Amino acid sequence: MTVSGRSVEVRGLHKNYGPHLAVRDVSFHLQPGEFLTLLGPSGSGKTTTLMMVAGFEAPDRGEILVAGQDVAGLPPERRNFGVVFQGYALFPHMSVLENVAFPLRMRGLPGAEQRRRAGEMLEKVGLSAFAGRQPRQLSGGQQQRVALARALVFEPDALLLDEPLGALDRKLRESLQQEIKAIQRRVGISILFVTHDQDEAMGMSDRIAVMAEGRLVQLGSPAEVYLHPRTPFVAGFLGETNFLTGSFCGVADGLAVLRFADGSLGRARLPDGVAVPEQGGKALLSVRPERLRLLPDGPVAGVVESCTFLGRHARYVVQALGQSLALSTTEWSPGAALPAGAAVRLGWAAEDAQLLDG
Amino acid sequence: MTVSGRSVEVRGLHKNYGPHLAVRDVSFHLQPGEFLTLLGPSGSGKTTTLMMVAGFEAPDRGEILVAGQDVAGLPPERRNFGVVFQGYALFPHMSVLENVAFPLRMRGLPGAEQRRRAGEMLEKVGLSAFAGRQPRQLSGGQQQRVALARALVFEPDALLLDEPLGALDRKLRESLQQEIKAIQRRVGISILFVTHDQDEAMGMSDRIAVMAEGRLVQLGSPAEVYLHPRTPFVAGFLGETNFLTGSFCGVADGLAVLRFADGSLGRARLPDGVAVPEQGGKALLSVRPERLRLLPDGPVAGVVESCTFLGRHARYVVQALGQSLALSTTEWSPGAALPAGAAVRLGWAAEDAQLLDG
Amino acid sequence: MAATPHRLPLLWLLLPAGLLYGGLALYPLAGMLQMSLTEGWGHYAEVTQGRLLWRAATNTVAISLTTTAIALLLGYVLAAGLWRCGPATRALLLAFIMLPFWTAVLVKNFAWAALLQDNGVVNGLLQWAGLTTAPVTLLHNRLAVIIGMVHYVLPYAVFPIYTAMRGIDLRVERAARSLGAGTLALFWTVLLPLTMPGVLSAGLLAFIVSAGFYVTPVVLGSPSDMMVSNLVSYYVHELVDFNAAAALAMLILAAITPVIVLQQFASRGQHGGG
Amino acid sequence: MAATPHRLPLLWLLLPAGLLYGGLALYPLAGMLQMSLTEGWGHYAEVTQGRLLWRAATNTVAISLTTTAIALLLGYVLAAGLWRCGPATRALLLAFIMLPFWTAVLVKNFAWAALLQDNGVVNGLLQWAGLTTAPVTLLHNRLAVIIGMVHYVLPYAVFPIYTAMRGIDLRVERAARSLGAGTLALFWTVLLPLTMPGVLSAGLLAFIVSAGFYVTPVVLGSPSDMMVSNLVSYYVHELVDFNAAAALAMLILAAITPVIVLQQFASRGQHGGG
Repeated sequence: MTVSGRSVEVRGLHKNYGPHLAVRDVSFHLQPGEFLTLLGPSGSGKTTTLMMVAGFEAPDRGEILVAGQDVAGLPPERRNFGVVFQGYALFPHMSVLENVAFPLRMRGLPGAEQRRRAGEMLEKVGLSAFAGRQPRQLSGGQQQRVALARALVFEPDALLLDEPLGALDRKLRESLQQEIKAIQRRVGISILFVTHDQDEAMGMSDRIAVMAEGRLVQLGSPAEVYLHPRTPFVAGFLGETNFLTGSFCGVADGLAVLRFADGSLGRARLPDGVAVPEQGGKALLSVRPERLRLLPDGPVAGVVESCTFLGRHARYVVQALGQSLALSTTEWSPGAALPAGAAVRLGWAAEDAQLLDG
Repeated sequence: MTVSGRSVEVRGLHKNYGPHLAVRDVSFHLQPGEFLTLLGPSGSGKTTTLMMVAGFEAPDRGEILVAGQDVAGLPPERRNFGVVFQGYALFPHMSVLENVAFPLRMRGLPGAEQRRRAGEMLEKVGLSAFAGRQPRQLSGGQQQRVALARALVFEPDALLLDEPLGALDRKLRESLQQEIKAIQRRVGISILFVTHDQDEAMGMSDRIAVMAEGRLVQLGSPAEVYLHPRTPFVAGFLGETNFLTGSFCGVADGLAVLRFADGSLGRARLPDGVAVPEQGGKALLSVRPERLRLLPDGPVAGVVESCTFLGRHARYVVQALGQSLALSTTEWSPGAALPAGAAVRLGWAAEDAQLLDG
Repeated sequence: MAATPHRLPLLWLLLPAGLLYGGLALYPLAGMLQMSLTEGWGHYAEVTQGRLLWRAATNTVAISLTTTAIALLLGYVLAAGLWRCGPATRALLLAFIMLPFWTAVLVKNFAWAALLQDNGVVNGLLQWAGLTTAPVTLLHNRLAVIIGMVHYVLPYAVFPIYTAMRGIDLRVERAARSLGAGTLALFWTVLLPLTMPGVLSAGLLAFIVSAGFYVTPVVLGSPSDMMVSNLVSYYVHELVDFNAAAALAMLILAAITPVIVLQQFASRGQHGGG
Repeated sequence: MAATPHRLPLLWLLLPAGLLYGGLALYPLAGMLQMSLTEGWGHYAEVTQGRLLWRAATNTVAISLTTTAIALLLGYVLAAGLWRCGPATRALLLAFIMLPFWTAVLVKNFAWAALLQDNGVVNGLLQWAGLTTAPVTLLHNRLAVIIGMVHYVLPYAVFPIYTAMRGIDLRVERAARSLGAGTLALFWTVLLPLTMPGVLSAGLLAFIVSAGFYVTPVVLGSPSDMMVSNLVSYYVHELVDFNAAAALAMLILAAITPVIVLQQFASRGQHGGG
């Protein structure tokens, strides 16, 4: 079966809870077959946005268009989305087959047809042998596949996934992430995914919409939002980073030039959409630990505070520019680690530092 | 205050639960002032071991020596360990000061002395201003500091920490890890720490004891257990790795030489304690994804299956040697990613591959 | 050293009190058993040969079943209301439901008796409304007994059902909606099946409470509505036959025990199934 | 569109049933209030001027307080037993504790009466043991009332305390031990303070149930042990004065309501404090 995913466009969505503004002016366009993730901390409005698309919350303002048709006035049972919840929300009193056949039964299909299509779908997710089991007899991964089968069997316009992997441990999470991606590749459905986990978002998504305090603050590919964050929030939420403050000296060769408190100069990229500060004004810069490098002739002098081996990389904390900077490197060996107190020089490539808004 | 940490030696600890063997022949020696972590999945016996040291479980066999004295026969209240539990287990009906003074009260100190020493300890952890609060009015991080203060105020022989960060989200976890390390550095106490999180273990420990199915399978520094695992379990539990199977050809220059199914040869390190297989026998090898490299003249041919950008590094899945290999690299840029289907060559440095037991 | 040795002291402190209470609970039972057997099975024969017991037993089952059915229906609706309403409404509803639970049984029954009597408020209302000219006999019949008993038994029916409803994951309900279930389909295919263990538990509990009922049939019913518990009182007060009363009490206990055991299992299954 | 429009249908279905039950609960109350006020405050004056009410009220408070105290002590020990024992012992203990709850009140009381009477089992045992030659009067006095009432009230005392104990984190207890607390220190400094909300809730509940008690004093007590609920029955049966009975019932309700409200808060605080 190939489900042809449809586009879902959200325009200017607003939602109040009492005096509290839960979602403010959120717009995005999920393309047919795309995997779009709403990423943000709890309380950022990402789940409320998903629930408005699904129909469980009514927006105060805004449009929800499926292939161009506004569905905002329809109750959830009249929209045509497959929703997968955290914990999977399988029906505990029905067998696996009955769970998967449920949406077909609700659509009034004949019993034989229900069983045939549900059986086919179970085969797609590799669970034919479990059709007669109860959900509680399945492992977490199998339950997820049942939930996906149930959400896909009626050929929905798109899949909406609300932190489906939220409560699981890391190993299981990673293998289920790959399974979701594999199923999407097989059936070609559009997916709107909600998570608070930046690694999950980066590993799975075509595009990421970063949300904070009810607003969509940046939308782009994983590489764009990670490498070129526009605000301190996005820079910090997508991974560890160092924030450096300096005064803005101007733009040279398309790069921003800053002067730090110790008088040294630094250069940084000016991402699209970031306002250029005024001459001499305060400017904030983000450099990720893996982009900060120990260089024999680096422009910045520092002193090693600590060095921790973390497996894939080692993490130095270096006192420099009047603050503690994190620096991660894969060039580490048990004998060659720098001791605390060692004097080092460091620097970064201009395009690896980002000037931020605010 | 400097608590002089004492040594805790565990010798041949055994514990049965009914027919199930929970802990089998576990021995280790926590040195004065050392940070030793018991790392393992749930059910590996790590918490049971800690609870036997604390006195809440009685071992069936074995000795627990504190600075040479056997304490196995004493009830928990007569041992002298500061225990910190998951969730902190503060007394909800007592103020912060009363919580910290509790062990002094149990030791019959005069009230004024109790308050003085508890107050000093609260100052050490930066919570003097919160002495009169109830535990539930504190944040998670503050509660942890109260639990640590309460466990340190009576100058215990060692601190025993049972997954103290288990239920917290990642950002808070990381900052609390650093706080525990900072407090340890300040007071110099010996710490026995239990966790199932390999990153936590690697970032905090002087040494790690990896446990599985009730046994201690490997004990060493974070770099030793990560870089030189002795069994497939240790290799897989401490981080992602690629397992390669070949037939053993012999030892050359102190390195093992293997022949893979496609006829190509590979070399690997022979860690201490790993039994050398017989000539022509099956041999298992572990190469971590960040040690597998794309080399223009690498000995192994492969085809790119997928490439995912994950921020700090990018992850390739490459079809080679008849299986899917994971390869992670920090040399990645949005334009230069290899597409699926690209033919590549790869290899590894002999000392980056480990021959494993079993 | 299989058990932890540090737990034992507290348990030893408990032992004497446990024995004392065990005695308190078992002693009357043993005493009754002994009393009922003073003449072998004689007292049992005496009690079971009279037509009174069979009439009382039939009454008990019929009245209890009717009460249970009505209480389940009303109780389900009330439980659904409790589940769905906001916290303020819930507090008010809970107060309503608990009211009869807290009011002494007797006070309530006399209130009903006063209201239902020939010159009581209900007959006044009926005549004022022109629905009847002569007073209708509302009291001392089975209808009065059942109204009084439903009123008494209702809280017992509401809470197991409410507990079952609260155990339903909101996400399961939302999943059903997103898969195309409207309000009625949602009720029949998901909500009702998931609350059935609660309904079963509530029904058995309501039946037990109804069957053990003593006060209501005496105050509101006619002599023909006598239930088995009344019969015990009858043997003691009218016949002054303690031994027969004891035999009767043992029979009641023997009859109700399996239902109680069933109820206990049902209420446990409820927690497992949530 | 502040609320979700898809929720309403089910709530509308509930409305008529809710109103019906609201009426069922409030109607007798309103009727009683009206009956009690047929002569203004006259019936209230009639009831409160007699010495009977004050005697009954004093009895009620004294007997209920004694019952509550004994039930709390026994209940605490039983709850601790339930908490600490293994699952098999727990099932057995629970059956013991629930036994009086399930046995109809009346059956139990007659059993006690039969046991405590002059030629009953207890007097037989006492004489057989040579402790007394003539039968001791055990029945129809306050001791008998209190034994019967404690037996009845105990389950109400056990469960709130047991709930409070189950709410105690095992790790809090272990923390106290690791910090140097032995068994007694653990009890006084940690376990007792943490279970106090449960004890408070249990005490209020036991008091309410005791104060609303009707049957026990009649069967086991002497006329001087009459409690307020008996008085309602006295007005109805002996004096055939429904209005005075209603006034009395309203007074009882007014007196017990604050205690019930307190108990509700206590049992809520219990969940918050766990």
